[in-house]
Amino acid sequence: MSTAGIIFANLHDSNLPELTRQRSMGSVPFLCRYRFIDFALSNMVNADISSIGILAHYNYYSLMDHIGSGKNWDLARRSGGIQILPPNVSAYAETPATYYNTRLEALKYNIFNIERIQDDLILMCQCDCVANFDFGELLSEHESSGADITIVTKKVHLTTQESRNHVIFDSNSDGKITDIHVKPNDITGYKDVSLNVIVISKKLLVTLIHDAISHNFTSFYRDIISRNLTSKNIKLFRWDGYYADILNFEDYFRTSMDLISNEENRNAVFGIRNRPVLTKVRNSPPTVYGDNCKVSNSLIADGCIIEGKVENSILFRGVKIGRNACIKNSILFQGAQIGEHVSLNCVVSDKNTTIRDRSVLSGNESLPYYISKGRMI
Amino acid sequence: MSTAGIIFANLHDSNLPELTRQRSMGSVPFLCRYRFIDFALSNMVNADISSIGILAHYNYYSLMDHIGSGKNWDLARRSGGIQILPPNVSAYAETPATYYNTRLEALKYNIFNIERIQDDLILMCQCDCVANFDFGELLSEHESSGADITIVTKKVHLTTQESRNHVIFDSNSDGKITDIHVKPNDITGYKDVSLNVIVISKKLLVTLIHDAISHNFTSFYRDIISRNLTSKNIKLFRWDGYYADILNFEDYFRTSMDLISNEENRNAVFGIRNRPVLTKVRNSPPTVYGDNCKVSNSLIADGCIIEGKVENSILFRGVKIGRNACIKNSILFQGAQIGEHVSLNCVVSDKNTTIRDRSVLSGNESLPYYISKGRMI
Amino acid sequence: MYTKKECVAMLLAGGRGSRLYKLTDKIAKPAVPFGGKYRIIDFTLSNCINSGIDTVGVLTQYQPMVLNEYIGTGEPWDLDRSVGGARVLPPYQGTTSDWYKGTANAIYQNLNFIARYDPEYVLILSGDHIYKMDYSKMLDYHKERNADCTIAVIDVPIEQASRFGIMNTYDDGRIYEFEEKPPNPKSTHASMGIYIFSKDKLFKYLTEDEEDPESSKDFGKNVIPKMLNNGETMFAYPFSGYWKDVGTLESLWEANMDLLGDNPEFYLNDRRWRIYFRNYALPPHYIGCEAEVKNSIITEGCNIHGCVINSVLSNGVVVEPGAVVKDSIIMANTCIKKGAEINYSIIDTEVVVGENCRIGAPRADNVKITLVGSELEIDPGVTIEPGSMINAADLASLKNKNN
Amino acid sequence: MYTKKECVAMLLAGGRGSRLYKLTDKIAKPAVPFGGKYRIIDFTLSNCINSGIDTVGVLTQYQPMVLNEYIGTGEPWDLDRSVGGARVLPPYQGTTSDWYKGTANAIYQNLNFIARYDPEYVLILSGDHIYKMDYSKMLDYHKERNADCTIAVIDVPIEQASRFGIMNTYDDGRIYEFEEKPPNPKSTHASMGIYIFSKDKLFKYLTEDEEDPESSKDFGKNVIPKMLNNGETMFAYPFSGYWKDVGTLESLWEANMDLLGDNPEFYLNDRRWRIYFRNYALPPHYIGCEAEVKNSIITEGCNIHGCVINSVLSNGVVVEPGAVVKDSIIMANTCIKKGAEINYSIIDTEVVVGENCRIGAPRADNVKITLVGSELEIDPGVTIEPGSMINAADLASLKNKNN
Repeated sequence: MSTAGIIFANLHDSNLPELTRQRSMGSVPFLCRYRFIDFALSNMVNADISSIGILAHYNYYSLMDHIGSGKNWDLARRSGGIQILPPNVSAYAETPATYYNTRLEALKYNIFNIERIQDDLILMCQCDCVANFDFGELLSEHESSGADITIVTKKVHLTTQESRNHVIFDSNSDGKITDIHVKPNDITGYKDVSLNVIVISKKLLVTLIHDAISHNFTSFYRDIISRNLTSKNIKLFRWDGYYADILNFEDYFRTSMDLISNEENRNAVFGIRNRPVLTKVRNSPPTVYGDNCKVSNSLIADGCIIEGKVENSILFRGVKIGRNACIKNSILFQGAQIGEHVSLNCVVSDKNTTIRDRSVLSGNESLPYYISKGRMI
Repeated sequence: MSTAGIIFANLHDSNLPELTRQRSMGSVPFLCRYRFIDFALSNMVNADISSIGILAHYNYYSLMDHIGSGKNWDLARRSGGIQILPPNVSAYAETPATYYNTRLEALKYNIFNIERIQDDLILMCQCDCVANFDFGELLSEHESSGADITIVTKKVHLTTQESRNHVIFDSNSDGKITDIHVKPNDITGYKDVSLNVIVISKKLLVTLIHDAISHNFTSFYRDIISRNLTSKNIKLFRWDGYYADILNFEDYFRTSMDLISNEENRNAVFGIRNRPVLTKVRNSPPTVYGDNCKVSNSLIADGCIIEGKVENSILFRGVKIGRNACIKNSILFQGAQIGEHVSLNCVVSDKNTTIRDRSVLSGNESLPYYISKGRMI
Repeated sequence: MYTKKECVAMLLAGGRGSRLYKLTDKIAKPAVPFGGKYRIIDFTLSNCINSGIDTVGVLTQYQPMVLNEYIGTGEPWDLDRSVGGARVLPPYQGTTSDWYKGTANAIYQNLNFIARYDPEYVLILSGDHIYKMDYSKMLDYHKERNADCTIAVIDVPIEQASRFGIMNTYDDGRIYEFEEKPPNPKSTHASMGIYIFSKDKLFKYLTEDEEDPESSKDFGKNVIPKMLNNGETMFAYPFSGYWKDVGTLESLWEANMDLLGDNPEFYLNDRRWRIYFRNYALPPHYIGCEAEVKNSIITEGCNIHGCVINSVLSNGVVVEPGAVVKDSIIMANTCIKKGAEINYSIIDTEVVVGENCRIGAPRADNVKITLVGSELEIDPGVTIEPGSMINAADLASLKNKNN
Repeated sequence: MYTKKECVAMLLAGGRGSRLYKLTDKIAKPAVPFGGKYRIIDFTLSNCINSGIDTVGVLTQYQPMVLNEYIGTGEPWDLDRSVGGARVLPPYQGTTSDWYKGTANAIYQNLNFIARYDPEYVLILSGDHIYKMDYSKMLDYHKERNADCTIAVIDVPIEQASRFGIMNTYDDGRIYEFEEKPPNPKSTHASMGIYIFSKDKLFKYLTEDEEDPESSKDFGKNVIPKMLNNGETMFAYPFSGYWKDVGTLESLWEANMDLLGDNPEFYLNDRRWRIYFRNYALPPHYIGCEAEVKNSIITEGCNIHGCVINSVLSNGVVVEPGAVVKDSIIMANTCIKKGAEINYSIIDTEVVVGENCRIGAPRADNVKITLVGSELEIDPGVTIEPGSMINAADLASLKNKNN
C-alpha cells in the first residue's frame, strides 16, 4: 500500500521560544548542518514515502527556504514530492481564522488538501524530536497487524513531573491500546509514551476529520483517539531505538552535547547505512584548521576557519574562531565570527552573531547563554 | 547591470471577481493553456531576468501549484530563480496585518525581502494584462537614458469614462514625465497611460520604501511618483506593441475572442521567435477529433476529445465535447465535460464543469454566462 | 551515499532500426516520433516510472545526440533523481571497452553502472515497442517463482509465430526450450525482448559470454540458450494487451492509426497509466474557418486551414487552405502548402510540401506507403509516386529528372 | 523551442592524464578529486556559470562513467537548464563519427551540438586546471577587438617558457606567431589552452582541418597555426592570477597545499566567486579528544582521532588514535588505522591503511612523493617506500616479496 506523509512543522514551537522567534520548530538548526524537519523528512524518504505535505501555519519563510524544490530529499517530483502548505489567506471576509494550534485543528484546516491525497495510508509526525526511525518496519507492522490506527510509543520511566508532558497509553498483550492519559498529573513508572508518530488509512482519517469538524473537536488524542478506543483497533508500535525529545531549550542543549560525546547515540542517528539523514546541501568549502588551533571532542561543519581552541562544542557552517579564542561546551550557529582571545562557555549563538575580541561569556548547562540572531557583542 | 523582477500577483483581483474567487489574478487561466502570470514571467525570462519574486498575499495556492519549482521557466536555480512570497504569518501578536492592498503596501510589507536583492535594477509589473513586452529594450533604454525611474506607457485615445481607470502622464519631448493624473475624471484624447511596468534601481527603491514607511504613504503613484517628479528623473518608455488590459470580465472575454480571430494580434503575443510565452507543461495527450466533429475558428488545447461542433471558441485542456453538441463563442476551462446535443453561446465555464445532455445555455458578449468551478448543469 | 535499489532497468536504445529507412538517417529508432507528441522510447520510460522503477540506464550507440538531448535530465518522466534516475550510457574508452558488440555486450560493458545500485534484479528492456506494461507485476512473478530469469511473452497467431523467438514452456510457465524464428513453431509464446534477471546470474552469464570468442554477445542467440542448457530456472511471464513492434514503416503507420477512433485500439488518455514525454510550451493549436478535421489527432502549435482526415499531426504542423492530408502521419513543424494533397504517407519533421504537390496515392490494397525524409523542401507542383522513400539526394535526382 | 545562446562553452574532458599514474586508472583526469571536496573539473564548470555561460558541452572519452555520473543533471553548478546547461558529449556512431581523434576533431564531431544554440562565439576549455577566471571579460575583450580567435595567456618565468605553447604578440596583444614548446622562447606569454572563436571561423577551420589528411586534428598543432598563417585576427588575452596545471602528482600535491595557511595561495572561501561541486548530506566531521589537527583541511564525514598536519582530507576519512598523517592528501572514505604513519603521500579513495603501516618518508629534498591507488587494503605493519606507486597488482607482489 502506498503511503503519504504529513509533517506538522509548527507543533510545540512554544517549547523553544528562543529558537522559534523567527522560524518554525521544523527549521530550528541542529547539530552543525541539520534542521529538525530533516529527521522527519529523511525518515519518510528512507521508507519510500514520496508524497509529503508539510503543514506550516506561521514563521514558514525559513522552512520554505530550507525545503526549496525538495531536490535534496530527491522529492522534486512532477507528481507527489514535497508540498509546503501555508495558510491559504483568502480575500473574502467570510473565511477567517488562519491560525490553528493543535494537530487536529491543522488537519481540519487542511481537510481539502488531505482529501486530495491519492495514497492508501497516511503517516503523520512532527518536528520536535531527534530519531532515525525505521518507518518501513512501522508501516509493514501496521499492515500486518490489521490495526485501524498505529501509534509509535517508547517505554520510558516517568516521574510525576515528566508525565505532565506526555500522552501515555495502557495496552493489552496484543499491543492494542486500552486506555489513554493525556498529560496526566499522577502517573509514574515505566510507561508507553506517545512519540506522536501515527499511521492511519487515508479514508479513516478523512472520516475522523469530518467528524471532528461537525462536532467541533480540537484535540486528536482527547477527542479522537480516546473516543474510538473501543470502536476502532488502535495499536501501539514500541520503538526501542534512540529517541530524543526536545521539550525545552535545556533539552536542546543537552541532546546536542550528548551527540558530541556519545558515539553510540550519534551512530544510531547518523550511522545507519540504509537510512541516511538528508538535508539541504550547500556549497561550503571544507573547514580550514590553522597552525595554532587546538580542537577536541567537537562536531564541526564545513566552511569554518579555526585558529583558536574548541572543546566539546558544535560549530555550524562558516564559523570563524580567532586566535587564542577558547570555545567550550558551546553551540555556534552558521556564520558566527568569534574574535581573538574570546572565551565562551555554555553559549548558544544564533545565526550570524559576532563576538568581539576578548569578550568572556559563560552560561550554565541548565540555562545556556543565548545570543539572538545577528547580535554583535 | 543585473536586474531582479518583482511581480504583484494579486493587484486588481477585484476587477475579475468571477475568476478570482479562489485564485489570484496571476493564476487566472487564459487562452487554452496559460495563466496571466505567464506573460509577466516570460517577459522577464526572455530579458534574462533570472531572479524573480512574486508578491502574493491571498489565494496563492493555485499560484504555488502553477509555478512549482520554476522549472518551466528554467528558473529552478540554486541562486535566484522564482520565489513566491506569501504573507509570513508570525506567531507573535505584535506583528499583525498580513493583508495589504496596494502596490506600495505590498512593497512595504516585503521590504525585508527587497533589501536582500543583490541585483542593481528592479523591474516591477503585475498580472492583469496580455502582452509580449521586450523588457530587454526597456532595460537598455533605462540605462542609457540615465533615468532614476522608467515607467512603461502606451499612447491611447481615452474617453472620460476610460480615463477613470488609468494613471495618465504628461511628458516633455525628452520623455521626462512632467505631471501625473491618477484616475482622473476629466481627461480625454490621446494620452500616455501607465502600463504599470516600472524600472528603478534597487537602492532608490529601498530608500523610497523606507520613506513611505516612515511617512505612512500608501500609493506608489500618488505618494511616491508625484512627490518626486521634480527631484528625480522619471521617464516614460512608450510601448507601441500589442497590449490588452483586463479591467473586467467583459475585457477578459473580448480579449480572448479577439485573439482567436485576429491572427496578427495572436502572433504579436505568441509568434515572436526569441520571446516565447512559457507556461507550465503538462502531460496531456494530443487532441482527438472524432468522425462527426466540425470545428472552425477555434483555439484548442491538448487532451480534448471533440465529437460535436465548435465555433469561435476556446477549449482548455481535457475538454470533452459530446456528439451533436454545438459550442459557439465560448470559453471552456480545463476538464469541461459537455454532453450530447448541448448548445452553448457566449459561455465561460470555470474548471471541471459538467453540462448535461441537451442543455441550452446562452449569454451575451457584454455579459457572458459564467459557470463556476466544478458546477454541474 | 546510500544508493541501493531493488531493481535497475537497462534500456537498449542503440539500434538504428534500418527498416524505418530515411526516418532513422539522423536518429536512432527509439527517438522516432510517434502519436503526435511522443517518441517511441517514451512508452518504455513511462512504463518504468509507472512500475516504480526509478533507475534506468539507457544504452545508446547509433546517432545518440537527439536521444541524449531528449532524455536530458530525465525530468519529464520524473526520472531526475539524485540517486538513480535516467542515465544515458554511451560506449566508452577504457582498458577493455569499445563500441557495443551486441545486446549482451552492451549490458556487460555497463555492469559497473548496475553494480553501483547493488540491485537484486535487473530488468532488460528495449526502446522499440509501443505498449503499456506494469513491470512490477512481472517482478512479483519472478520473485514468487524464485526464478533466475523471467522472459515476458505474448501470444501471437500461430501463422506469424515463425517470425519471433518462441518460448516453449511447461504448464507452470517454466521454459524448457527457446527457438529463434522456428520454421515449425511448437507454441505461440513470442518473446517480447523483456527480461528480468536475478543480478548474480546475469553477472555470471554475461562475464562468461564475454569470454566466449564464439559468442555473438546477444541475449536471444547466446545468453538465454546457454542458461537454458545449464538448467537455470527460467519462466515465461504471459502478457496480454496492446504490444506493437514499430520496426517497419507499415507497422509504425498502423500503430499511429491505432490511436484514432471512438474506441482506439491503444488508448493514450489513460489517467492510471500516463505516458510521459518531453514537451515545450507551444501555443494552442488553431483550427481555421475553412478547415475540415475528421478522425484525426492534432496537437500544440498546429495551424489547420485545410482538410485533415484519418491522420496524426505532430506539433507545429501547418496545413494551408485547400491542402488535403489523408491517412497520413505528419511530423513536427512540417508545412503543407496550399492545394497540396497527401495520401497514405509519412512526412518527417521540418518538411515544406510546396503548393499543389501530390504525395502518395489514396490508400488501397496494392498501394505502398510513401515516405518523405526530414528537412526537405519540395517544390510546388511536384508529384511523388506512392511507395517512394525520399531524402535530399532523391529529391535532387527527382528534380533533375523532371527538368 | 527558442534555443539561441550568445556563447557556448565546449569543455575537453576526455584526457586520461597519464602522468597522474594510478590516480587515473579508473577515472579521467578532470574527475580526479581535489581540495577535500572538489574534482578538478569543478573549477572550470564554476568559472562558466560564474561568467554567465550556461551552456557547456563536456566532451568525454576516456573512462567517462564517473564524470558522467558526477555531472549528472548539472544541478550542483546551476547547469540543469531546459535549454543549454551542462551536457556530456561522448563520441558516437553515426555516418561519419568515431572516437575523438584530437581536440579539434572532438569539437568537429560536435558541431551540430554547437549549431543548435546558434551562438556568435564558442569558448573552448579544458578540464585540467585549477583557477578562477571570468570568461565574460575575455569575451568582452574578444568582442571589442573584433577578433576571430582570442587565446588566454599567462606569463610564466622565462626559464620555464620552453615547456609551454608560447604566443608572440605585438604591443596591442595581436598574435603574430605561435611556437609550441620553443627551445628559445621569444616571450613569456604561455597559452592556457582557453580559446574563444567567432563561430563562423571555428566552423570553417574545423571543417577544413577535418578534411586535411596530414592534420593531427589538434588546436595547438594544426588549427591555430593555420589561422595565423591565413592572417586571421588573433589576440592574446592576458590573465594574471592563480593558474595551475595539475598534470603531475607533484603539481597536484602542490596545488592542494596551496589551499592551506592563513593566506592561502588559492582561496576557496570566496563569496564572489564560488566554486560549486556535487556533494551529499554527510554528517559533520568529528575531532576526537586525543586528536591533533594543524594547518589542514578537513571536511564532512571525517572522524579524526589521530594527528593530522599539513594535510588535505576528503570526506569520510577516518584517522584512528595514534595514527599520523603529515604533508599528505587523503581521498574520500580512506581509513588510516591505529599507529599508521603517512608522510608526503597521496592516498586514493576507499583505501584501508592497516595498523602501524609506514607509507612514504618525511618530506625532504630528495624524497619522492608516494601514491597508493584506490580500494586497496594494506595489511598491518607493511612499509611502502617513498616514491612508490601502488595499485592492486603491486600490492600483491609486495606481499609475495615480504612473505
